[in-house]
Amino acid sequence: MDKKKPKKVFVQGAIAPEKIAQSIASHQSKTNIGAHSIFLGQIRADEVEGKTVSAIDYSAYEEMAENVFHEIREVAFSKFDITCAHIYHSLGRVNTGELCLFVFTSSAHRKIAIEACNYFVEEIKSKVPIFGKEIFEDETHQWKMNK
Amino acid sequence: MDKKKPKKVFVQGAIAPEKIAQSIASHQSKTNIGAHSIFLGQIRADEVEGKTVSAIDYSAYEEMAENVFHEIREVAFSKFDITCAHIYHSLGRVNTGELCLFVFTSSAHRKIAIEACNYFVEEIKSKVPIFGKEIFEDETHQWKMNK
Amino acid sequence: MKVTIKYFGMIAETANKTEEVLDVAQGLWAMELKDMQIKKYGIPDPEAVQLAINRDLISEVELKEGDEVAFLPPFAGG
Amino acid sequence: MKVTIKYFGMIAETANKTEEVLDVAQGLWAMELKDMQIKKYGIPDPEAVQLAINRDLISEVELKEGDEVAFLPPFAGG
Repeated sequence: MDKKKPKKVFVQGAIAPEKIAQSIASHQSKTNIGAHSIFLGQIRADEVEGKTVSAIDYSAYEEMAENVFHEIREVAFSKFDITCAHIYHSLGRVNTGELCLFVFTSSAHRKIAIEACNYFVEEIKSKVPIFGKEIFEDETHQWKMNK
Repeated sequence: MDKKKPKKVFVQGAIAPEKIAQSIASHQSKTNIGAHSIFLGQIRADEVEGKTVSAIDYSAYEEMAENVFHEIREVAFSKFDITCAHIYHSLGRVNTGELCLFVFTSSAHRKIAIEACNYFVEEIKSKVPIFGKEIFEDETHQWKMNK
Repeated sequence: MKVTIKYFGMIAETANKTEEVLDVAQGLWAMELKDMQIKKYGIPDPEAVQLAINRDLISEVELKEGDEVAFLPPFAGG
Repeated sequence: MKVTIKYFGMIAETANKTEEVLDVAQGLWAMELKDMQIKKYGIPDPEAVQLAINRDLISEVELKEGDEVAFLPPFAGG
């Protein structure tokens, strides 16, 4: 049932730690869950040729991205016996130290929750049209790309 | 540095979602972190011969457990390039739907954070002298064991 | 026939636009359109540019009236 | 010589105690003590019982005065 609901993935700006606590708390009524796996992406203050990243400005091909997120969910629910899965990704500016990605999977058993979480993270990194502009302290920038 | 501090792992009763948010928030000043991996154990309302689990009452050989947690940390920090790692486990009664285990690892890169988190979970399950009494709704009980 | 082109990230920056509608020849292939626009705007590293036609990652296709063609630089989510 | 014995979980429940100090023969091996106590209290599934001597999981050792011997049922953390 959970997988049928259309899900809004993108959030404006950084993801607040309180949002994560709320997501966790809202699963305490689901007593068939034994394990949650969570992945969080945080903006690193990388150094590039003597300049330090101070933020990433995320943009996306939103309509396509929402489709791809939906497909990833469908495949994940067919591959893994998870009870639920939630994904949030930032758009706009996210400063170093702040969170830009929140993946949350739950299952009766730990290995399934963990494998599903990893699957989501890898799929999101490789398949979703999200673009990141790394902004340096002097407001110059370079474009990030996933390896 | 983080790994040298003696860490208190056991907490009385369930682990609150707010504690997880606080842990996450306290890492936002560490701008060398790019990825966090979190595992949460939640009490399932398992059915056993027609009776439903309503809580697990955890006990431990605490002095030995703290040593084992410390050894697991030492090995994990030597195996994985993580910036920090935190473990919390409940003692006493934890009701179904509540959290009994919180493992939190952080690294510059996602694969390291994820692998280290899994390592902690497996090590904790197999090596730490923690005991769990599954309490049914009628207050009878059976002893849990990890597979 | 008219097609809508969308540019994202580094490509939008280079082309200095995020969207345009072009009137192109009937039967034009997506890859041909890609080559045209890459030359026109001097988009660097063309091999790293992926096309999405009507939100699907395909490029070996003949364009149709009203298609939405997106020029996508390398992904950087997460 | 005196050794302190600790019981945990299901074993403590079966023995109906969590700790006792026993006066045992010099040179007693840990495994011998295990067998004695398992018989005495009728502890089920002896193969699943692990011993920790002074907080280390070992059992192939001769006991010494003052040792702390823990009887541990299967672990259930997490």
